[in-house]
Amino acid sequence: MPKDKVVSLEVAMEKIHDGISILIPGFVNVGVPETLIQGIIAKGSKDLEIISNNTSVKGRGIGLLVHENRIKHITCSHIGSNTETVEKVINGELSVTFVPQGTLCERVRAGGAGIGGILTPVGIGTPIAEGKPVVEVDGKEYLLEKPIRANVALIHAWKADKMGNVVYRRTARNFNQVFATAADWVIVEAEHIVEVGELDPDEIMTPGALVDAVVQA
Amino acid sequence: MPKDKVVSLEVAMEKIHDGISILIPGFVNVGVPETLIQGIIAKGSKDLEIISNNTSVKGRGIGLLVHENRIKHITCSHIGSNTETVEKVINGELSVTFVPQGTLCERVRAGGAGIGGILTPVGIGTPIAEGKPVVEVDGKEYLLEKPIRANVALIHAWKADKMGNVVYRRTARNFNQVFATAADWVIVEAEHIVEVGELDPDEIMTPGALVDAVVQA
Amino acid sequence: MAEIKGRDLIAYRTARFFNDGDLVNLGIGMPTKCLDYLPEDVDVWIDTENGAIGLAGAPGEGEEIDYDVCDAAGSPSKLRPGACCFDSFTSFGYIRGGHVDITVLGAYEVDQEGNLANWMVPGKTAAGMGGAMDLVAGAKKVIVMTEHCDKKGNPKILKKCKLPLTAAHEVDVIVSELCVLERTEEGLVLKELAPGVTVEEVVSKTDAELIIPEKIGSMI
Amino acid sequence: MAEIKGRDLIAYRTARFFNDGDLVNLGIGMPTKCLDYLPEDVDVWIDTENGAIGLAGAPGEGEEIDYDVCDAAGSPSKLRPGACCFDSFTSFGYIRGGHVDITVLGAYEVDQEGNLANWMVPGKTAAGMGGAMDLVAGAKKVIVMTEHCDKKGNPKILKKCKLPLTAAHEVDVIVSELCVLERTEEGLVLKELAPGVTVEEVVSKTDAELIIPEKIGSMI
Repeated sequence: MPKDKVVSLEVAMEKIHDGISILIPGFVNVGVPETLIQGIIAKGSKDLEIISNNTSVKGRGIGLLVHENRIKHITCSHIGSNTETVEKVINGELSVTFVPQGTLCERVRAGGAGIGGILTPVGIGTPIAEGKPVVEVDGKEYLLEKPIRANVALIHAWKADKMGNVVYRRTARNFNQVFATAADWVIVEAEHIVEVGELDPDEIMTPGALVDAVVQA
Repeated sequence: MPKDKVVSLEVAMEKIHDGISILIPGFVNVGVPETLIQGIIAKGSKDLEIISNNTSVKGRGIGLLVHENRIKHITCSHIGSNTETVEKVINGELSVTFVPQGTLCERVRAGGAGIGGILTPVGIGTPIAEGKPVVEVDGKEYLLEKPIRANVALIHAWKADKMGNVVYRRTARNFNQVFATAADWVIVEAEHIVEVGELDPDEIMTPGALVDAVVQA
Repeated sequence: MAEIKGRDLIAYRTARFFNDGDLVNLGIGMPTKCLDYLPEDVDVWIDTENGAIGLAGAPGEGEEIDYDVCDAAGSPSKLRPGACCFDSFTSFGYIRGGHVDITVLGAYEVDQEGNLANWMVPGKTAAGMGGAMDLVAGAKKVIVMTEHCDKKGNPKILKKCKLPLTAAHEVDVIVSELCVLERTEEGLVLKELAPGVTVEEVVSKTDAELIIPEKIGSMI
Repeated sequence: MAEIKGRDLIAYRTARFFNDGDLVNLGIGMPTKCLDYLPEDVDVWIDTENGAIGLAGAPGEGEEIDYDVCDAAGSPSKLRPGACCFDSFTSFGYIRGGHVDITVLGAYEVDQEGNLANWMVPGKTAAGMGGAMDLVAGAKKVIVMTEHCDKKGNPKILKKCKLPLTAAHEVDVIVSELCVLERTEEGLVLKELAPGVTVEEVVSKTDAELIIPEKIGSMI
């Protein structure tokens, strides 16, 4: 890994191509990489496969990608916080696959951790179970849920050092930590970019070894 | 949960009964709950089912339980750092099941996180695979590894507040964080016990909600 | 106390299932109302699935807002001393692993087998299940708060849910403005009635079969 | 350079597989020797499976020892600026997830199919596999450092391992004091020879079938 991964937003966007899959963290609109999403909007990228928990709120964050019809398909757990997304889904303008929030975390973590699948009790007896293998372990039934990875992950950090060691803050951490493990290319936007060595080894939540580029948020 | 979980070593040992299963973290002898192990030695508990990564070194930590023949069976990944354990295993005095270190982590985490099993590529084609289901996902074979839980977990913390919020330090964190999730009763020994509110919400690595008792290390 | 009714009564009674020190997850909407009716000697810890234990309500007027701290609705919240934050993957590990004592949710439908439907009305809503499926499958105790009938007066407590399920066989307790129902091996038991409500009224407004014990308590 | 031989040569050559900035996990024993032979323009980050990236070697005489920081042998180590620590579960997630560029291990036996045996000799050793199985299955590139023959002169590079395997079909490169072998779809290719070593010597000391290309490089 290079010692200094700090690049401009424009350079970071070189890895965003039409049609790629992108992991975008955030819960409602907290911890969403809004600077990087603005970069995608400006670049004009489209037909994106988005994996996220939700779609922010109308007019913000992932909501911008929805508004501008840049998304071909979205995998998420909830869209209720964005009325525009709900409308587009009901009108058939946006294709969505719902995944329970905890299962979404497990699947992305499996993708980033070389796990071929996990067995979860969540969704047994519900529509989520349709078409999925059911595996019995010690007399209890579980759904086999498969890993998720993406081409790119966009991460929102509170602090990052120049080599990409990341610290998240409070509930803005949410999906950022696990999404940063499961993409071929990981771009971090950080509110504060600091020198290597300024972060305590125990406060770092995502190692720089997982990060490819750092952008000022 | 009670607001103050700080108890004496003797009171903490009330939950240690002969024959129970105990998760004991530590890598070689770093991050091992040595105070709590001394408590077990003093109490005289025996026939214990231990789940740990290794057995410390001769005469220290888990090595004391080995030396005093308190262990009925041990599940671990490595005993090479303790010559006495190796001798006892080779002589048939101690029963051991070896589990790859990463698989050990996955299994205990599954136990603590309500996951019925995980699919890992680790161990395919090796003796570890014997007797375990092989599950194919998208053309690749994985071993189905089952969850591990225990009656009690003994945890070594750097800092803990009185309600059991825990901070680990450096590589002494190792198995402590995941082992604290997978037992019916979790006892923490802490080098420093502080008041509730003194720890920053982002530095806490194990929530007090998972912890039942706190002892001065 | 006598004047507590409707949603307030549901919240009041639900809050009396909480034990001091419990870790409780409250769904968006009506469940958060429980906090207004906590008994004085009961202090619960609020888990929020987006990654914290120890939420302390919305910042009051004049208080500084920390936009990095939000509740399960995405609204700014405070943290109490002793609170901690963690990532979503870890959060759902705690939830599915049974570390949350009580989860409280609303319902579109709930039935006598403990099935719950609260995330989807085909052709009408498309909000998604969020964390509800994990919470209902994982929490030690699942309490459903619901008005006894829908706006048209149709029963919401059914023999069998018709809507897509959130989880099967997981509901432990149902609290409505009329009564408290407990799920047992034998079926739904009418445990308590609201003041002035009769067994006959509950039965007439319930589709599910109810077990009526000789002794029935009062919700207040 | 000409005087480098034996284990030093193995370490010298292995270190030349490292690219600047690589995340490298070094097994206990001989693999750690690679750090003595790093090229000047190559700076690698050392991963230790017990939970850190950025180990910086043992504290020197007079330096303060931090007993909370240890390497994969359990020995005190230093951390360099930019280092970070994490728990074992997370650590093996990084390892199995392919985030470690190179893992270097020793071998009891290694074979032409890329199988490795380095954790158990039935009836003789009972150390356990530790993290080796995960590392070999997970790292992007697996390099085995080994003396070409055992102490009795028997080949360690075999057609087929006889000892219990650590992992199947995962070894990419074998470095011995005689040669460098690379595993390809077609089989083990003799890529480089140590100074003064002939193809015939390697073949005579190897049980595995080797592919001998027209052009063979030098280890130094």
